[in-house]
Amino acid sequence: MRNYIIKRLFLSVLILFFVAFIIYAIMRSIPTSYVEAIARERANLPGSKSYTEWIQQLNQIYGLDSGIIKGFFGWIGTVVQGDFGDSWVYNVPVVEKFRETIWYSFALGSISFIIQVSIAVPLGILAARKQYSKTDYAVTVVALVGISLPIFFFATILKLVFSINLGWFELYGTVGRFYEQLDGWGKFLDLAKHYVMPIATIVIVGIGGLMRYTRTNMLEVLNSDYIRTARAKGLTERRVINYHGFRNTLIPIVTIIGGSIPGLFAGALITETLFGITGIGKTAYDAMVGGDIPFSMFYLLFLAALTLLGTLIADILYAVVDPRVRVN
Amino acid sequence: MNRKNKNNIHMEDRQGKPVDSMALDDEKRIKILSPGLLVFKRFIRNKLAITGAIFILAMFIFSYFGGWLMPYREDEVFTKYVDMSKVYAAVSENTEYKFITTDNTEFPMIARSQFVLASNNDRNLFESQGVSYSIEKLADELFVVFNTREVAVVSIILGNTNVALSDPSMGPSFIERLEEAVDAGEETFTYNDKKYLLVQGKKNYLAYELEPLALATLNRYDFISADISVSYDFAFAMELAMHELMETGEKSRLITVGGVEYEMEVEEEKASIYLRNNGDRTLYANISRYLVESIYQDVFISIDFKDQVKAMMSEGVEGVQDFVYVNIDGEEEEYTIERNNTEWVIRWIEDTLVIKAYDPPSKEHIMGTDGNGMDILTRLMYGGRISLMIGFIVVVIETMIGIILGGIAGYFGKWVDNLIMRIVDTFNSIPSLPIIIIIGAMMDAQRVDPKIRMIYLMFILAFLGWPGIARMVRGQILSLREQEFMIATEATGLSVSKRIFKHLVPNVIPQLIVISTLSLGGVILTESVLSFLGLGVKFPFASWGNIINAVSNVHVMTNYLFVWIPAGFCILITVLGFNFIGDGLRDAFDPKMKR
Amino acid sequence: MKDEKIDVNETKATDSNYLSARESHKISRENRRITDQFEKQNKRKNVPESEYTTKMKNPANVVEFDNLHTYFYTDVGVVKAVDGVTFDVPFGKTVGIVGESGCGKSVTSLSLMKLVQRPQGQIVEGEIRFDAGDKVYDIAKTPIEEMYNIRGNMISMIFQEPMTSLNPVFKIGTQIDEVITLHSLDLFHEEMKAAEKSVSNVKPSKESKLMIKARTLEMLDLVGIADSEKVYRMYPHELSGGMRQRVMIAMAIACNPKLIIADEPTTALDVTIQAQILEILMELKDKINSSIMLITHDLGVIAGMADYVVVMYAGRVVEKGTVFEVFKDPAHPYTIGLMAARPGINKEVERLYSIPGKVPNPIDMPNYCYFRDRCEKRIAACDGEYPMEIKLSPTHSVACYLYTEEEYRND
Amino acid sequence: MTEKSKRQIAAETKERLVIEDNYIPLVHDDKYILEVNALKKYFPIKDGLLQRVTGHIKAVDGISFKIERGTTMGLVGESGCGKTTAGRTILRLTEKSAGQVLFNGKEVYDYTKKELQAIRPQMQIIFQDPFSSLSPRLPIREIIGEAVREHEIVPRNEFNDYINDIMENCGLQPYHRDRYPHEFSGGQRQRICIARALALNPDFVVCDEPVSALDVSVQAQIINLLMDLQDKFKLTYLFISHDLSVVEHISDTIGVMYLGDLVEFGRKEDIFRMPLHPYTKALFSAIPVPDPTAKINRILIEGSMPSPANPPKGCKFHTRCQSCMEMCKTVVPVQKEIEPGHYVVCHLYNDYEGA
Repeated sequence: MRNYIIKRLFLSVLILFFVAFIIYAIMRSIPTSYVEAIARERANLPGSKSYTEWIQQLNQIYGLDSGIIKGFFGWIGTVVQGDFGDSWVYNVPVVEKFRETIWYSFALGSISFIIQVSIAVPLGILAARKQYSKTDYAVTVVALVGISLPIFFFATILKLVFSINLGWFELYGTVGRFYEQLDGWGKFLDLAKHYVMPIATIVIVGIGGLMRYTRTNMLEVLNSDYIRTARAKGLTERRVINYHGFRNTLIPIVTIIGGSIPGLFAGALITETLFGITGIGKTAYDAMVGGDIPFSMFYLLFLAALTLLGTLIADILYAVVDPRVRVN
Repeated sequence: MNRKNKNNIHMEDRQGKPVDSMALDDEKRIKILSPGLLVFKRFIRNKLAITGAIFILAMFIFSYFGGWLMPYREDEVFTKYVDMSKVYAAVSENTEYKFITTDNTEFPMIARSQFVLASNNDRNLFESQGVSYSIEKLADELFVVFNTREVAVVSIILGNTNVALSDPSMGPSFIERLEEAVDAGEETFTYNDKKYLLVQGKKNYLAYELEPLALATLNRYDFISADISVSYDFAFAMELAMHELMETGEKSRLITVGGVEYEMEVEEEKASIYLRNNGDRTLYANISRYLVESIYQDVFISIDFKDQVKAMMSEGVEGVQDFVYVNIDGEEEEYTIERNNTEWVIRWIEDTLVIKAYDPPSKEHIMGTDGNGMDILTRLMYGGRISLMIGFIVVVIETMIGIILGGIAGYFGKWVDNLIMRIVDTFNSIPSLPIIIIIGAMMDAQRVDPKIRMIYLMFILAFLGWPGIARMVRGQILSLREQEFMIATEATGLSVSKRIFKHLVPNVIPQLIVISTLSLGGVILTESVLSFLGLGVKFPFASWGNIINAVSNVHVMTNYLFVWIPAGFCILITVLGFNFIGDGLRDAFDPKMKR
Repeated sequence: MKDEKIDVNETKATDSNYLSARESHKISRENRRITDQFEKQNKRKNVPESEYTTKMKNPANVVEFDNLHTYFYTDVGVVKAVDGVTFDVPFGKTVGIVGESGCGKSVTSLSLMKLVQRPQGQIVEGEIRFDAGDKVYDIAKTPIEEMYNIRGNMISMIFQEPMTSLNPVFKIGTQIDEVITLHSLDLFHEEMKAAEKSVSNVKPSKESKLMIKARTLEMLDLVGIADSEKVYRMYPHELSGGMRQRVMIAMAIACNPKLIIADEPTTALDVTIQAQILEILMELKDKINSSIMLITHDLGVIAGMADYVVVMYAGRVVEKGTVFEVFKDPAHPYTIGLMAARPGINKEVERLYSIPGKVPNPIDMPNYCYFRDRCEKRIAACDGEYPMEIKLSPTHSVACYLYTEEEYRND
Repeated sequence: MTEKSKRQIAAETKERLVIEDNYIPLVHDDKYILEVNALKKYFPIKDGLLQRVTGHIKAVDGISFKIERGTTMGLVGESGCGKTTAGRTILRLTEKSAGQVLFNGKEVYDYTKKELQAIRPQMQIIFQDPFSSLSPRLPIREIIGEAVREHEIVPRNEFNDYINDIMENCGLQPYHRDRYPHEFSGGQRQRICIARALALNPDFVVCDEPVSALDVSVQAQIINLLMDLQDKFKLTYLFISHDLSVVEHISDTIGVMYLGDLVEFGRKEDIFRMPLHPYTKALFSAIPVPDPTAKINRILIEGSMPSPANPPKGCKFHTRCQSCMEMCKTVVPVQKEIEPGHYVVCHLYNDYEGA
């Protein structure tokens, strides 16, 4: 097991290295005229560094003046030391901006995730139990509609109905203007007013996949021989499903849930942007659209690392949860 | 009852077959489902799959045939005439001097303001930009401005008059006239039809030659036609005449300017000038303190209209007042006049040509128009074409890459497999959406042509989407390779290409169809997100995503639902359709699924 | 290549034996109508006891199958998997059911457990009487709720695939404990009886847990697992196929069932392991004094194990009798053929006897002897209706026109 | 763990990883179509960071036998004993690890890929699982005929007749040609497999458990078919099965395999008359006899087969052997010819030579 984890870690680092190279190469292939134009634009903003300083910073950190291979190793060298340069859009070190924003995203992501799991898994199991019944169809349709919903469209409808027409929730932002002056309950209400719709969006759009996954797995389990054995033992249908079936379905589900935990840090790029929540997603979006090379590169690398970490966790969890794999 | 009958028939049908002639164990006795029908039947029985198929078919017909049938072009901008209450003219009481210059002269703006200062301070000389000017007051609020040139200095030393000429060309007769004027204490004098000004200094007099430059008056001249402009001589004569008439209380007078005879009639503060011709008189111009100006440069407001307005104003306008003007052709035109502080605003209802922005659904535009005045239905159709096309092209490209790389990995195994799978892992961990956003933003800044942009978009999407397919193909081939029929193909000595194309590929295809169908939906969704963000398909091309983009304006989001709701449903239905079909196909192809 | 393609078309046109879409649609509509009716019947709640209790015909039997019909409503038609099966399982005896795959022997046993795949599979007609001691159930009419008490407790089952029949995520001990907790808790704790209603939620006390474990270990010892304490803590995948089958047997006998159904218990095992398993079954049968319904296609296994033999063919019983009667004087041509077809050690034959043709597909079977078309002893009478069951002796009967009742009555 | 022991273990592992390939080369005798000499097939077990080979699954661990033309050799053994692997290695469907396989006197592993493809039709295989052995998306005519076309066994204009002929020989109806595999029962699928192999006009066929998945009556049909075809086309079979009674019926010579070893090999009559190896004896006694009156004394062998990745030292059977001796646990027995053509690998017969 330890060997396996070490091996996987090693492999992940290797892949991350190549991903980093590809990201670096993509960034390097951005036309220099573009870089210069953005740098000039940024330099004109009040309180910013000068144009030459920006370009110098880029040259220094990203080795724009050297060959692509050499530049890459130079960059990796600085990255390993935790230096990602200063953000062009935000005018602060990239890592600092990241620290500021990441918790908003994590809060948003984890709350939605918990809600998602606690809805999707029971519904998926219910659908599998009553295969081809009306319940099953309903669950399937809800799941597929969730998968198929354009996130921006759904968010807009939510905004229109609940924010503009009903006035229950706020359109944008994380906290209200008078947040600091509110008491505890008021603060909570204020937060809720801002967070309910983004969370609802993420939950609805994301719930389908897990629901289908649960259903498919449960169906597979229910068709297996040991379920027939459990029935032959005289167990009630409820126990057959909730105990024997569920425990087996849990293996892939725990695996996939564990694998998506790093993703909670990735930030919901579109949702955050749509609802004006200053998490890492929106921050990165603004940075990317604004041509902020240092921040974009950091974000890309961050996401790649999260993905790799996710698969790693999933694989390890699989080995931990499934007794059949545990031994080897 | 009826039903039962049918059943009976059905039973007879099956039993009526020559069963007896066949042995019990003859397979021909039992009809079975053909392999194609088996899959088809499973698919058909899945209500969701059928719904999905209908959705997709409808969207295809809508996008492709709809686009042909629609009379409008994708980027056709629609306009319309709207009766708009528009400001037609503004009326104000003139409080600023109007300068009527003599021919071929110029009275600079800066000098004009200097004039105002000088006139207020009762100075008759001022300077601007090194040029000297002098003012002669003809009457209250009526001045003549001269170009002034120093011609002589007259110094009186011990009673002796000494003249120093700046211009030697002036003869001795001028000096004589000058001395005469000095002696007489005249401020101005005339010599040789030219006016001269004498200004007394401390010890001497300065003589200036005056050249008339402009007439400064508060009166406004409204002529009968737009072609006529006021000339200095005309204005000079008229102003003097008007002044005199008002002083004397006379009603009218004949004036001749430049050989043309005019008659002036004065009434209160305004005057009408008629052109006299052999005893007939026709209105030529009006003079008044009011300024009636159209806000359109090319519109000339007739003198009658102005008269009518002035008349109304002298009666006093309160609130919004309607009035009717009968024009030369005898048509009635409706106007409203409204006082606005020191101004009066005249509005009229105008048939204006405007872009049909956010036109609600109507007969011509069943779903209304968008902010650019384009027909939303047409845009939706063309947008559908583009979304579907992008979806298909991307999926075809990524499937091809996926098949080739996944196939190679699965078939050859060993280090090739290892290498390709690591590449797949690498590509899998590259965050695709951010990369596309970055490239989109960059293309924005570089102003890449929308068409080329679209091609780039497709390639990027495909390039980032293939790993999933490659992984599936590889897994499938790995498991197929273990099957005994693949070993059999090797044992029978079939060539590698036959083994791959006749045995492996057909068995991968069902899975491939499923995954491609599902990823079609995914690609369309991604494209719409990008277009929504303004980073995908760009104007003038329509895409469902960029149609919804209008909601970034909250006003549009709240008030013009017909602009963005249909596009949203188009995306939803299409993607849902593909997902339903994919899901149905997966069940249909899966031999384990019981139905 | 070209001329081949033309050939393809020719043959395809003439020899298609496929259902048309319309026929297929008709069948599935009809199926849905019928299965919906059955399902409605099945889903009824609070069925009065009188409806599903009955009386045994012969008190010496533990199970009596009486004209059982179990059909499957499939896409190509109604498969009459079990089509009028009648036989008895006496107390303390082993009844072997032989037949080739698809003859309905497994479906018969699944019908007894009410584990037939629903909604396609339905018990359409007939009775399955089961003597539970205090009352006699008609399984065909017994609601599922009542079945929970019968399954695993009074009738238990051993399946063919030991590799997949045990739940991979639970330890062996847990899985055997579960069935004991479920059914025999009262053996250890009288007061627990009160909580029996919500069986699935009963949390046994510590002492009873220990007792349950002791019982499990005892069962594991009983099936010849040497290191029972260790196996108790193992997961199924850590055991070999033979060991797993022993575990299955331990689980099956844990509640002292009246009947054990062994559905091809050794088919997936090697000969040497098969010998071990059969040995255990033989020993246990005497020890726990329950009946065994042994389903197999291997005549050798039957000969070694069973007291009575039931030979099934195409969903019907063609011959039944004691093991000696059937093996010594096989009456039905099918039984005879089956025995001759099997190569045996030291059985010197140049050529194996092979029954011509193949097992028919049990859809739309005509009403004549199902074996007629493969039978080498066919006589004119065979063209008539499906033959009646003829009693050759009080225990031996056969469904074949070659024999007549009178002939044997005179004997 | 100390440094030294680590090194020791490494050295041991290294030693273990070496696949010995020492055998006395065979002299070809033309009466044999197939000669197998010390054939080994090890599957590597990979582990660790760099996927280094840390051990081997010794599926086939040095087996030697010869098959005469036109005869059938039966190869019996329990599942996992390596008999299937042996069959596939002989046909070079997987690469051997060591040893010799002479087919018609030529080393099979000396052929180039191209040559191999060309001689493939001469040696065919029939598989156990009738469901996975037919390409599910091809009609029967293609399954049987594609290789015939590939190797140009018959002229193009006789192709259809040829296929019909083969199908008829294998008991298939002409109208089956256009059907797909899923429409057939197991027995018919097996007929199709046989037809596929036979269509290439082979000399030698490996029958890898061709009847194990079939019902008794169908089994008999297939066995009869195989025997008829053997007579008709002068075929040589290597008949792999776990079912001794079937093997006994069809074979001329029999080899008994246990855990990768051929423990006993000889003419059928000899083996059945006098089984020598304790495993063979146990195997014989385990077969259920369809006679309720017969009371046989079963020799039950305890436990199950050890893992081929880590087989017991000495005689591999010693863990389950009833007549296990001390030396069995350490010394690897060698093959002995007890009577002409009857070989056994067992320490019980160490003294037999003298007798």
